[in-house]
Amino acid sequence: MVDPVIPLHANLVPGRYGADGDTAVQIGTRRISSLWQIAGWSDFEHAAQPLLVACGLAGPGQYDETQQGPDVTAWRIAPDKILLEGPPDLTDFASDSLVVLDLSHARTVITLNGAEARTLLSQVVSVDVSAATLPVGSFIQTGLHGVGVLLQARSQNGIEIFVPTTWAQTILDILCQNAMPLGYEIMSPQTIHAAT
Amino acid sequence: MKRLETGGRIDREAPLSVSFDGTALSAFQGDTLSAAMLASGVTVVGRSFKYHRPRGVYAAGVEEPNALVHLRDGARHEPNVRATTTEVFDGLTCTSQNAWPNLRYDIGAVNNLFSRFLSAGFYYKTFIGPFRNSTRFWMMCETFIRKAAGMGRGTYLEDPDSYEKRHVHCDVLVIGGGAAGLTAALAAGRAGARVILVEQDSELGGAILSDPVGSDADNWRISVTKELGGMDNVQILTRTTAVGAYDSDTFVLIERVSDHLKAPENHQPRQRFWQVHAKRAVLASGAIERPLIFGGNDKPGVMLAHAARSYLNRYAVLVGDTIIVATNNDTAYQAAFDLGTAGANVTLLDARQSVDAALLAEAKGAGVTVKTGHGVLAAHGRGRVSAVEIAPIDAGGRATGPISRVPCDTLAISAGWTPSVHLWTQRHGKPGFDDASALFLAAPKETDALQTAGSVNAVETLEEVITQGFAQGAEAAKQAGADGAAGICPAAFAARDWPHDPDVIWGVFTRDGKTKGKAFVDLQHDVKVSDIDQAHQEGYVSVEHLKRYTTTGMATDQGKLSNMNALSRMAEQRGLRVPEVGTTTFRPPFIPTAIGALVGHEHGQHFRPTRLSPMHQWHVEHGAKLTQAGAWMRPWYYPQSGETLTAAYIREAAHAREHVGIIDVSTLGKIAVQGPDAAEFLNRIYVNGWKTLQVGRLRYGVMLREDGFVMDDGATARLGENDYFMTTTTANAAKVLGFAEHLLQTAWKDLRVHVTTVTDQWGTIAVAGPKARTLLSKVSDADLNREAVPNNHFVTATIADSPVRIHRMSYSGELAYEVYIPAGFATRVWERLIDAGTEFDLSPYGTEAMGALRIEKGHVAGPEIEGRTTLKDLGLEGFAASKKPFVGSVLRQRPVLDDPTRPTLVGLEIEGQVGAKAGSLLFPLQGETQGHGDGWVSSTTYSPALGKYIALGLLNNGKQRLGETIRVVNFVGNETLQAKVTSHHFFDPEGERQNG
Amino acid sequence: MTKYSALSVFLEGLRGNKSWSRAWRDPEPKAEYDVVIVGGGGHGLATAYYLAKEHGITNVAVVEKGWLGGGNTGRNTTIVRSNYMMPGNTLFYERSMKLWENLSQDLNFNVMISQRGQYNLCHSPGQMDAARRRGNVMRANGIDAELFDRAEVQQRLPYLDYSEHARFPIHGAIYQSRAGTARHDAVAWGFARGADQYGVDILQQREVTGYLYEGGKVVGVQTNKGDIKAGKVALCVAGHSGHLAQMAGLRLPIETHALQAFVTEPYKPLIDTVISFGAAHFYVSQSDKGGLVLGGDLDMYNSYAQRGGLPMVEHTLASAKALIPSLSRLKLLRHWAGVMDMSMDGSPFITKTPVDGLYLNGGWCYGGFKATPASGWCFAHTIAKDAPHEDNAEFTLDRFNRGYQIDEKGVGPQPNAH
Amino acid sequence: MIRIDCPICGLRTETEFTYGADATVTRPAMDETATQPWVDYVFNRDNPRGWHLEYWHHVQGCRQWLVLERNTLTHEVGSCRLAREVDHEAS
Repeated sequence: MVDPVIPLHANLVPGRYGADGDTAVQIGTRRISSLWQIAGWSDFEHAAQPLLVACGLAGPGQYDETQQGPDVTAWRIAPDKILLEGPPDLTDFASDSLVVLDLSHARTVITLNGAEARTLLSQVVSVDVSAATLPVGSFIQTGLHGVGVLLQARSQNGIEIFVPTTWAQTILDILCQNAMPLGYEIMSPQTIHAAT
Repeated sequence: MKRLETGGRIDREAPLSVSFDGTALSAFQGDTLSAAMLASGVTVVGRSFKYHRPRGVYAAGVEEPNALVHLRDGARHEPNVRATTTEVFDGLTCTSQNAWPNLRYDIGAVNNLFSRFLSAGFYYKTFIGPFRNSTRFWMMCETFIRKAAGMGRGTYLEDPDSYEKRHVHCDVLVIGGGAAGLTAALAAGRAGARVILVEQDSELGGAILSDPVGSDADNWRISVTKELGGMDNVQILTRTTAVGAYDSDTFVLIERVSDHLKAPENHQPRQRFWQVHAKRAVLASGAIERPLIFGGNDKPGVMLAHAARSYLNRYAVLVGDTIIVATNNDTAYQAAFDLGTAGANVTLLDARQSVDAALLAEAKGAGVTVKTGHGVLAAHGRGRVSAVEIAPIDAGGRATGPISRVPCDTLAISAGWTPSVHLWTQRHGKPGFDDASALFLAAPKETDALQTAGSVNAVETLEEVITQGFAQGAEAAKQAGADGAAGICPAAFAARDWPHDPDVIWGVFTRDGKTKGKAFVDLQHDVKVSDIDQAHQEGYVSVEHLKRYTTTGMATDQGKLSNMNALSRMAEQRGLRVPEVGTTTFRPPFIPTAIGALVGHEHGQHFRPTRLSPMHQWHVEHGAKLTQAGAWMRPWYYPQSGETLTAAYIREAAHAREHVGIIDVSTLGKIAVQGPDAAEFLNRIYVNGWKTLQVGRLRYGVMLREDGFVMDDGATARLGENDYFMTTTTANAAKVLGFAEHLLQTAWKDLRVHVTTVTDQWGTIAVAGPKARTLLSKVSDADLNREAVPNNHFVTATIADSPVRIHRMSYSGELAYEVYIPAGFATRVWERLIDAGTEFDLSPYGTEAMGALRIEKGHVAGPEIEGRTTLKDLGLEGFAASKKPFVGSVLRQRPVLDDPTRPTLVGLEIEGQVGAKAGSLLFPLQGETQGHGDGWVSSTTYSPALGKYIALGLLNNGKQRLGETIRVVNFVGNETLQAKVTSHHFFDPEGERQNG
Repeated sequence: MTKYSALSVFLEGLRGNKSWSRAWRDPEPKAEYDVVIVGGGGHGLATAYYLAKEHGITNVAVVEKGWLGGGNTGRNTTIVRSNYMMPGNTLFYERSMKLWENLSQDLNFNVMISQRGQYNLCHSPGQMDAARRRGNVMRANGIDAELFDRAEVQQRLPYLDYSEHARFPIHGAIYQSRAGTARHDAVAWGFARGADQYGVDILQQREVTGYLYEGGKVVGVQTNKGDIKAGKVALCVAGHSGHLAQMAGLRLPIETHALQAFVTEPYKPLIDTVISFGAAHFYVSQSDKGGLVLGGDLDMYNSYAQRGGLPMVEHTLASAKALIPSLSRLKLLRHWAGVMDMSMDGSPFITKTPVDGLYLNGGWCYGGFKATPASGWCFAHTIAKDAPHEDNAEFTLDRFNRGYQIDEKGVGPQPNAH
Repeated sequence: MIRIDCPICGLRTETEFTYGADATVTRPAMDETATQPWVDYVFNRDNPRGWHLEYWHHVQGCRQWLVLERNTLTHEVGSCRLAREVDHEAS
């Protein structure tokens, strides 16, 4: 298998932009190894359990809390839907009670890091992204520039934004525009790969 | 008018270069523009709206009606800027407005001479003109009226500055940084709440900033501000105005980040829009002083008493030497005392017959002469007030005794205070009326999340302002869940009380109840007391009628000064009390707000988000001309050097028919339909049947709206037992998904089906042309022979190391395939096809050529599925199953939808060498071309395959008219063509090519 | 009653404007009228005026719960035009336009019809085609329309965004030169004064709370200040049609939504026409006072609150700046909302109802102001003759049963999308 | 800015949702063949002035259709439930 092309690579020109002073936020991207959605119906939790266990997860999880397994990260995105990053092909788990869907190419991750990462985010989303409401290890699905995205707090100053791939460029552009008064750096994709 | 040697909050070490109409002003850091004007002896600062009367600075805050100027120049030029809230900066230039040729000699002032003919509503009664059925006369007059109207001059230059939005969430929002707001924030902050304190001035303090530096009040302000500044949980926003209170817990604040500078620096925005969601809010917005009404009350040199005090104590500007203070209440005494102490010769006229003896004694001490039971009947002076007529008055404000003329250069007036309840009424509607104070006040319920504190409640003493602010702040914090201790409220300082007196006068009149000379209720709009009287006389008695007929309260200050006085006059005329007259509604924004600030970054290319195919970069790099398709940008055509759109699409379309072409169709909506009941779901949502579709096959389907009109079409493939892959048109993808989710979650809860968008997961390339199979066979490992993959089948394969799915289906009518590729591999596969295609003469094509190909083939698209067409109209009724119900199956049979004479889809072969234009109307060969015609042209193209211009159209009773020659009329293009009606299947009607 | 003219203004001015008479009376209600019109907005007053003028029916009362012209008549963006494409609409709106063109003279009240023209901008080839179809229908019905390409639009409206940054580039526009604006309040006042002169009683501050029946037929109204008998009861209460119909047991194909309007501070002339954006629901004109009047989209959810939601404020102003970048530094003075009868196909009702004696004029969506004269004219005809005029023949309630949806936008039965 | 307490996602601004209109109407059964019930469902509305039950779709969140109690006169919001958990006959 070859490496997929992240649509932002051509336009992520590494460098320092915007206001002088400390670099308030670093903007970059990272690869998604795999992304699957599993969904079911009224017996979803029961039907999903074997798959979740196989992924090293305890259960379906909460609507606002990222579940971290050894290799798999999971987000409960709806009562009967879970999004999983990192699992192998899940096709064999499909049944009349559980459907699985490969979305590995359907999302692109934009990363924000730095002291003002949350400030930048507050300029583009209406939800409360302060550390009290979006603590490390939590996630939120919300709208960003009219596009539905999933945000997760990886650290106090580190946020990941899962953007539907065809919207990724427009979201990146609006983030950069908003970051001008803060001063920001575009990270080279290589650097990011090395770091993750 | 002069600048004092000492005092004030200005920095005398920092003189600034500031000019007004080309004349340099004396200005220091800390001045407002109006302070600099007054300090420099500028008497006339602008001209009024209607009569172009000269006007001077009237106030010291947001309520200013007169001192509006053009600020800055070039692309940063801004009209109607209030000098009273503009902080000066080095290099500030401003000019006067609404005056021509200049402020001193304004031609428009001729209106003043004719004012008796320009009274309220005069324009409704004249300019009607002599011509019946014509608006020409009025429009000629209107041209002149429009030029005379308006205030400042705008520019057509693009704003070079940026604006930013932020969304914040807090426990307690405190609006107003005066005494009540400071203690509210303090209490809430100490309790541990997340607090935002917003103040429109550059500093906290509110009215305290108009107290002398070093006074008890000032020291109190400094100490409270310092404690607040030390709290991490309290965010203080100065130069920030709360302009709107919207639904739920939402407030809008506008922060003027860079307006106090010549231009924004270091990439900072000019202004910042804060969308605040506050669990509780405390409105501590204070009150605005109200003017007294009398003849000539608009003359330069007349100003609000508190403004005069503010200019003195904050900016060290003494506004006059001989000052008359005219009031009906206690609060103006402090202004009189301070002005007297500063060296002015001050006489105070108090409309009340008796005044507290202690106050009189204090006045004596300050050297202020007080005349009780007296008022100003009229102000006189050319350019500036030079004398006033004063008279003893009764409790109704009518002159009762001899009139005397007293010289003066300044008249400082006060008729009491009007609480700024604007934000409360924005959210909750009309205010209540408080009989004790005779004022409109907020009427919060116990449960309201928007509380009020301080002068906005017409609180009478400073002690109470402070304790109320503190208590409301503590309560707000508690209600928001902060349980810390607020501690003890800071002790109050000495200040003048605001005792309520519901019987105060609002104006001074002659013995028979008239004003002496022009007495203005609304200064900017030149609405006089006599205009209100006239409107009443003509029957415009409701508050809304009167406002609209006279335009009172509709100027840039939105009635902040004029409303109460206008209501008082109306109440008198109608013999009612003010609350029975009612009040108009305050609307957002609290102050005029730059459009740019409300927009933020969402303009230009960011007006809407843009959606891009995973192969977008390739198209850009290879010179494609792009076009909009909803949110998407798509390749429209790929011009070769110097090629026009027309030449390019004809070449591209012809090429596909002869050789092979590829087009990026990633924009197609793609929806995974999964679950054991997926086939049943498809059976219900599509008009055709799905129970028999086998894995490995795909099928074209049509869906209707609930009302039976066609909504969308597309192919759906069965990938597995419980797995279907639906495609929709580009335009309808989101609509179809939302509709499907709605049905599944509300009406069809019993169906075990999930629908998920996979548009972003898959890039899609259509490969069309006689050599399509050869090309795909070369690049993939799939067996694509006719037998292995007949039409409407698909296979999985690998191209350029990428897994793909190859659907055999044709939109162009050619032998064609759609290749579905995981998005991250799409460009790689596209490039592989381009490379491998060289030997087959492959060429990419854009949406215009795609349109030509589908029209030749007679496929319907957006122009035909336009929301008003039925299955029958589009020749698709054959798809509808007769034995099963589906969405729209009942309502599509309503009589009008089922009428056999409706326009139906036909082909049109255009005669001659000019194409028809889509949107042309169809008419029979003979007869008038009137009415709605026999139908219309929906899509047109030149057909390279047929060598002629063709079109699709919807023609009344079209199926019965094949072979008829009709007229195609494009009225707006002055063009009439003839066309032969044909089947819409122009090209390869038997489908030999696509099935080959 | 003083006849209005330049002379009367001059003479009254000389007398100090002391003897202007009332524009309309404030009468005591009679016990019974031939027709009681519920709703004293533009449509109700126009109906009363034309009942008297065209049909000689003068024993008419207009019952208004607040003050005449206080609803949508006084809250709209004042645009008049007749660029409708669908059969059933086209000629109706053109009748309105023709009535507008003579309205000031007819009423002896300057309603300030300013035929400043209106541009509907197009931002794609498909929109140009749709505009051409609309323009051709207009022309074939004797209504003026012109189609301009990008260069022509740029020459006429040089201040729009023609830069490469424009998210939705301008491809052209369809233009109606006879379209324009009118002074909204004056329309209500002019019709009120005109109706009053014919003897119509305008009863303000009187709210209808129910109907009087005789054998299933409506024979009057109950109000908060007493009953009034009537031969016929006619509803002209757009925004509240659902509410008043419900009192008579009718469910209507209507949802009530809030539509926002905006005005800037007054400026010297900047925009001398009416411009509608094609990439979002937004339009702009400049009033005689100099304020830019901006109109936007619905707030999307049912609302009877006469105030607007923040998202549509932001959305509308974003459209303003996207279309005319130089508006950025100009200032919004005030924004408000009106409540609209949003019908299921975007078109109105002027019709008898299933309830005998009850007539309905409503469902105006946000096209009500421009329709005011023709709405009154046709409704008067319908009431007087007990049958519709051919211009309002399709504005019936049963058209949804028949399938005759008059859907100018082609969006289907989704009121907030029209 | 109306704020809606999504049972899955928590308190959110209205911009994350699309409006789905009247939630009191019941879609006729698929096998209903009479026209009037469909006309009533598709076109006719109660349109109350005051409290109303409405569908809202959390399109930028969990994509659940919700049934929200909302006052059309004041824009106050009341309960908010998943549409799939609302028993239609009971509501």
